[in-house]
Amino acid sequence: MSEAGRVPTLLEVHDLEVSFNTEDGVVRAVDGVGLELKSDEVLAVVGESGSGKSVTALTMMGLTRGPNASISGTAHFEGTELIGASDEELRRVRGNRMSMIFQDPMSSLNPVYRVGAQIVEQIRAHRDVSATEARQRAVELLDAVGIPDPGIRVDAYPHELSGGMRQRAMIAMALSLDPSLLIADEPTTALDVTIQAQLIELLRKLNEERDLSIVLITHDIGVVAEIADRVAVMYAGRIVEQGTLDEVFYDPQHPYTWGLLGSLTRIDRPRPDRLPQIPGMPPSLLEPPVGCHFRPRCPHAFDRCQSVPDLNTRLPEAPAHFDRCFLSPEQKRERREVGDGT
Amino acid sequence: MRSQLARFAVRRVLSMVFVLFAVSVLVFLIFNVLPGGDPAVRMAGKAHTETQVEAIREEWGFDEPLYVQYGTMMKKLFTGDMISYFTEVSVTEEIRKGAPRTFALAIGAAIIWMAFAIALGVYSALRAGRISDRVLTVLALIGISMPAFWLGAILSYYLGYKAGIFPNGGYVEFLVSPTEWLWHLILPWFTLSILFIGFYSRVLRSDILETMGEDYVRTARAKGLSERRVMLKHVLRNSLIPIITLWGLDFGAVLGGGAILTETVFNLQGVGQYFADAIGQLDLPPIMAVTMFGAFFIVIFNTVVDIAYAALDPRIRLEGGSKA
Amino acid sequence: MRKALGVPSVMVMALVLALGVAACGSSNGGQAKGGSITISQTSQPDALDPALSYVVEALEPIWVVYTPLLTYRHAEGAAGSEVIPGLATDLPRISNGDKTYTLTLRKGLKYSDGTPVKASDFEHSIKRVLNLESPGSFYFEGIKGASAYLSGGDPDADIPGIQTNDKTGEITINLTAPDASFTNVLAMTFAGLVPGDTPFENMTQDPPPGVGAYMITKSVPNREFVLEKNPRFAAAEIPDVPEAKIKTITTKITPNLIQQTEDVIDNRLDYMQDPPAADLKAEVIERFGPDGTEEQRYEEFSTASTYFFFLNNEIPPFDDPKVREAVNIGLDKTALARLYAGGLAPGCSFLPPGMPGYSEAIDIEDCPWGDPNQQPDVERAKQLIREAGAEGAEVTVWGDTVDPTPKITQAYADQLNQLGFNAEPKIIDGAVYFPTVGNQKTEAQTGFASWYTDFPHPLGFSILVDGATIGPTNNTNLGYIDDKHINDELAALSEEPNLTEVTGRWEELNDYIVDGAYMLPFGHRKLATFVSDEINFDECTVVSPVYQNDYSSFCLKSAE
Amino acid sequence: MTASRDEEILGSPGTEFSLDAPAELAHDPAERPGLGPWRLTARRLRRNKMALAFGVVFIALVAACLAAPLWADNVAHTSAEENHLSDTIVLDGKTTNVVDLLGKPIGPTWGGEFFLGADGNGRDIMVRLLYGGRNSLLVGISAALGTILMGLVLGLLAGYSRGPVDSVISRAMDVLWAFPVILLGVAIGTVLAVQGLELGPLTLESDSLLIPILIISVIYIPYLARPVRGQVLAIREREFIEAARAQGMGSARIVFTEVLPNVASTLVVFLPLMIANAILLEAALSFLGAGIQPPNPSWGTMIAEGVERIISAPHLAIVPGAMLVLTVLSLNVFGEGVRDALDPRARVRIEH
Repeated sequence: MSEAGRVPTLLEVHDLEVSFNTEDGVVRAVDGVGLELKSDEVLAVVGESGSGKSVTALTMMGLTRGPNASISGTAHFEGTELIGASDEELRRVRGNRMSMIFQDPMSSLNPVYRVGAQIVEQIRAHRDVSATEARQRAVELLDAVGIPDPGIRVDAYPHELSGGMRQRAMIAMALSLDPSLLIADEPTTALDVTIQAQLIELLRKLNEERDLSIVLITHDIGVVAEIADRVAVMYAGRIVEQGTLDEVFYDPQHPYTWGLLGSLTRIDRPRPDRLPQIPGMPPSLLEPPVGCHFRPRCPHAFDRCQSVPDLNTRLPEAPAHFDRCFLSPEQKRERREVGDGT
Repeated sequence: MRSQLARFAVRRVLSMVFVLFAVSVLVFLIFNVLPGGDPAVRMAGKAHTETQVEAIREEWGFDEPLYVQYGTMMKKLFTGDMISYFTEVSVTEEIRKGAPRTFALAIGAAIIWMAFAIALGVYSALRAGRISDRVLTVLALIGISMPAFWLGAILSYYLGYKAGIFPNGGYVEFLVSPTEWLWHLILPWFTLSILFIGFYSRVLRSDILETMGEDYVRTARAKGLSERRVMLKHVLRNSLIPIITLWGLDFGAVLGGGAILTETVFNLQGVGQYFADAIGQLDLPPIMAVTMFGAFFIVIFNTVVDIAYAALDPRIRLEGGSKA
Repeated sequence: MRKALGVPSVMVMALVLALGVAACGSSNGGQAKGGSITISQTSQPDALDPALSYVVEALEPIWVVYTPLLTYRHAEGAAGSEVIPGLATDLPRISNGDKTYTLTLRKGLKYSDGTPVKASDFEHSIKRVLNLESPGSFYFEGIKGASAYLSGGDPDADIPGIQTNDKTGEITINLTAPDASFTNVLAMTFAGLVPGDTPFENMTQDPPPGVGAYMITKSVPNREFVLEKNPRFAAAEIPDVPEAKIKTITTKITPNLIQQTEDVIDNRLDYMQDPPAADLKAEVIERFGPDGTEEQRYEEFSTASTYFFFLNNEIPPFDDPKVREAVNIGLDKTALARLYAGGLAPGCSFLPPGMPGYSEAIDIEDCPWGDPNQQPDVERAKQLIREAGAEGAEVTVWGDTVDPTPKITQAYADQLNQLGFNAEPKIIDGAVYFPTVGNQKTEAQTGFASWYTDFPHPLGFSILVDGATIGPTNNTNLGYIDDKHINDELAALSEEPNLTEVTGRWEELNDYIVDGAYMLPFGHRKLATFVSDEINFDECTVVSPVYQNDYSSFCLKSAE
Repeated sequence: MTASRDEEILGSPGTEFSLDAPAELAHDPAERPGLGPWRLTARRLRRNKMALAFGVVFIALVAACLAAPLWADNVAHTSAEENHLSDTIVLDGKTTNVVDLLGKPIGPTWGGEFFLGADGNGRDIMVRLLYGGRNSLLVGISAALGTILMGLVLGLLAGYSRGPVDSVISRAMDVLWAFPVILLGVAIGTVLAVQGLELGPLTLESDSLLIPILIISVIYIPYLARPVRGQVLAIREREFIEAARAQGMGSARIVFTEVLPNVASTLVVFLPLMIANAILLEAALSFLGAGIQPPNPSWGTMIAEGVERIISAPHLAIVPGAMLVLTVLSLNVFGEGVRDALDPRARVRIEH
């Protein structure tokens, strides 16, 4: 695990807000998110579907498109401001210094092109190399991510590969230009449990061997436990808790995190279809609840929760552990024990 | 992978042979067996005499068992000794003569409608939701809602007869005068194309919008490809596949005689008009032959398109079919 | 049905296809004529073979290519109905109780390819008519041995009734019974001579040589055929059969009537076989008619045709003469003329204009049912119908799908309703129309019919009213008219070989048929000559009452 | 595998109003689960003002055609069959022939009588337009319903039974599909136009309206049967069918209670677009002489008559054609709206 503090900051996000204009009103998908990522670090962003974690990641990649989106805040990456950057600036960063892989490797690869061709395309979009060289590089990459017979698979169409192979190919493609940051958006969700474990192992290896920083977006707490250095928990567009893996896992501060962890599944067990059972539904982002977004579902809510709690460090012993809950640390500890039953 | 394609081609060809056979049986049933009348009388057409009807009955073997009749029909169709009882002219010969005109109409129109459909579809998709998109949408729907024969008649009346901009109807051989050839075909091409432009641009628009939401397009952007490349290589390339399939089907249909109305309205005297003229005379042999050859043509053409399509979209080879 | 369908159906098809478009052919616009003209027809002629050609599109060219032993004078009006010697030296000698016809072939005749004409070619030509089951074979079945030849099936068998002598050129024809119209039959184009080695098949794609002003040098079915001046014809020196004045006549088959019309207007075509499209007729008349604003190029002429509704004399309501009279009185004939775009001359006469026996008086001003060009006396008609107790009678009005017949049928049904009937139009396909209404079991009450003659002899019209022809199926006497006087008179007249002597009796018979209201005639079709301004309209457009526009009369202004 | 909802808002540019705006709304996060699919559809459709407007136009057209006698009796004072060949009317103080001596009918008078002019027989075009519309609509709607019925039965049968039944039906569909609709329509139409049809006890005269209805509905069967079959094949594999089978439900019951509701949306999407296609095909067949036979008026036969006289009386072709286009357009716009609201990916292949 890396030691925070001595290493330079690779990515800094502040006050990121993303909202979408729809016919029914404004959907605030991301509401004041701040993140920090050091070189070589693995940050897990955890949350339910619709919590805004994917939008956050896509926004950093400049992929939150559409005339109905409005974005504010800052996201600094390797000296470049990503928010408000021109298409061309973004394009130069994307796939080059910062790559992304997605949930469904089948649909994320273009079905009509050979895998190798898709890797070559990315390399040649950023480097002036010959097609042969690029292809050679593609074979190496496929080999590096553990695809057997890379010389043959390079000419395979995506549908000719298994799900795990495809995700490996996606990773190979993402690594093709030696980026410093990989954003992995639910990279294992669509895969079998055994394949999941292999892929997580691969990501960890890459993180260690290649000095690759990773933002891992997932709703799978088990995966987080395997690989993350730090964890950010998102709920309804906001980060509700952030800290090191140990801090968040062993001393969770937000009632929502309690719920998440309450049904922590182990990676070697079958994954439940749904996220941990927390009573109630996630709120509509069109008309989010006033104050703390979790309030309607929170068994511990009280008057103060009508206003929005800041994301603050509330534990003197853990200055990098932030949360958004008005309960005092003592109250939290007390109620967590009861609610948790552990 | 090559052998996969080859296997697919063989499978496709075998099914084509079956469909061809079935098509011929259907045509046979329509013309020889459909209950309600005497096939010999139908075949004789207008102004027939008893002796003619008898001769036709004899010639086509309408008293024989059905399989013999079927054999006779197929033999007459493919040896070219089928004649129209109205003009006493060989039907296959007439079709052969009309074919270049029909092809000129169909090929030109197919290029036009594809070019316009792609241009308008892409434009519309990129402007989705804006005024220009809405206007195009309405125009496309009007295009889809217009009967070709009516549109053709109105166009040639206003642009041909009244304004005198275009010749209103007729065909000039390309070798006689390429410019006149072009000039005479412009209105027919557009008349035939309007429906397809409307339909294809709508299909393409929604395909593009759908494709733009596809994960692999997001991947392509995430790879740092230029927007232009994303649109061309990923969005358009993939969105074009469905309309190319459609195009194959429709182009085949138009080549195979589906442009009857346009040909008739503009008096191009191709296969379609031959067919239409035969309707006026109730001259069944040409109708039978054009129907049969048209369907054959389409089936064969579609097979070719399917195989070409499988080469284009590797997923198809496994699924084994591509009809839209 | 024979010729009944010929002219109108073809014209009508043209209308069906005339889709409001026009003017191709600017490609041939600029080219110099040099004694050549380009003309158009709407559809491929039934055949370009004298043994088979029957519709007027075919007969106009065939008449000037294949001259029979006898032919018609190339003249307008009554003169044009006169039978004159063609390849024969004289009119036939008729002997043996009007059953033997003797003719002699002119000496030294040659076909357009140079083959000498032999007397035996006549027998071969007639054999082809019979053997090919030509629509004309009916006319020659009266020749002795013709029926046996027909049923024998051997094309090379002899017809005993035709004897020829190639040396003397003498041709003798024996009939089984007298046939008053046989001279006319010999003048039909079916009897046009072709060489003795012409095959027994339809020669449309490679028409045989003939003796005539023109020869067919190219024939591409459904596209075009070309007539060229026959260089050997001048040598034949046949009196009153003129030579060609134009070197080449190219006939294009152009389905679109409007396009043809515009092309003639703009001089891209020199002549159109059909009358101008209804849609452009007003313009054509206004500009090129007799009182037109420009030099005359257009003229209408009546044909020897009668358009009528048959009235079934055997079943109600038209079995009652009073009801038949009522509809004759009440029918608005001018209304129907409008449906033909003015191409119909309203009339009451059974026999058509130009036919011996026709009188304009009974057709128009002395028409017993009122002047056909005036509004009918509907009230009187209604009253008669009421008196006959036929008010509200259900009437099915039959018509075929050949344009404009559906419109005529609907207009007629509507008029019957105005007169107090309860009429419904029933429109069935042209392919089955005549077999259906001609079947006694159908009990068709009334319906559309038209009749053209094949030659200017009133006998051609007799089968429409002859009670002797009535049978269970395929009736031509669609009204089942079975009147003793008519039957007797027709029987007598059919044995009179010299028409000029009995013209008066035909006229009386016509009056009798009209007065009896056996059928409901409403007019006679008008056709038209319309040419480009290259053609000398005043002097060179002869309209034959038999074959209509005479191609051998066409000449160019520039050639003078 | 469904992507999370927030992802799907992305990359779909434009949720402003457009004809197919509902395609995007399909994933509107505001749409709470719990609304039934039909209510959801109705809700989306209600927002598509353009589609609704054209739906109303179509209903108005149908109503106008149904009300034809009202116009005929009270305004035009004539019937669809009544000829006025020799009549005159007074226009701007001048007496004018309804049909002139050369057969040219008058154009629109914009008055009660001959509001849209007369046809070659001197009949009131407005009146014939309304009565003809009845036939066109009757044929179009009946044929569409016929197609849906037959296509549904065949599609269900093929998809549900699979095996040899499926093979036979699917091949038959391939064969029908191979013909351009117009060729097949004309081929059957002309054969039947001669002598009608006798099928067992059923005898159809050649001028019966049932003939075009039958022809059109048969020709379009594959256009419905194919997608239905595909859907049924997919539905068959779903859990709830397994569950139903496990409960001991019979095949017929499963088809009716489980499968049918799931293909219903396809049928609903298909119906308006199919009616539009059927009306167009009827017009084309009638134009060629193989559809509705005279004396029955229909827009197709009226256009066919009008095209012959387009130079001297263009209104004869323009009026029924415009009416046809308006009707078909209203169906198409409304149909697209329904499709977008219900199933944005459904696609009806168009050919006419």
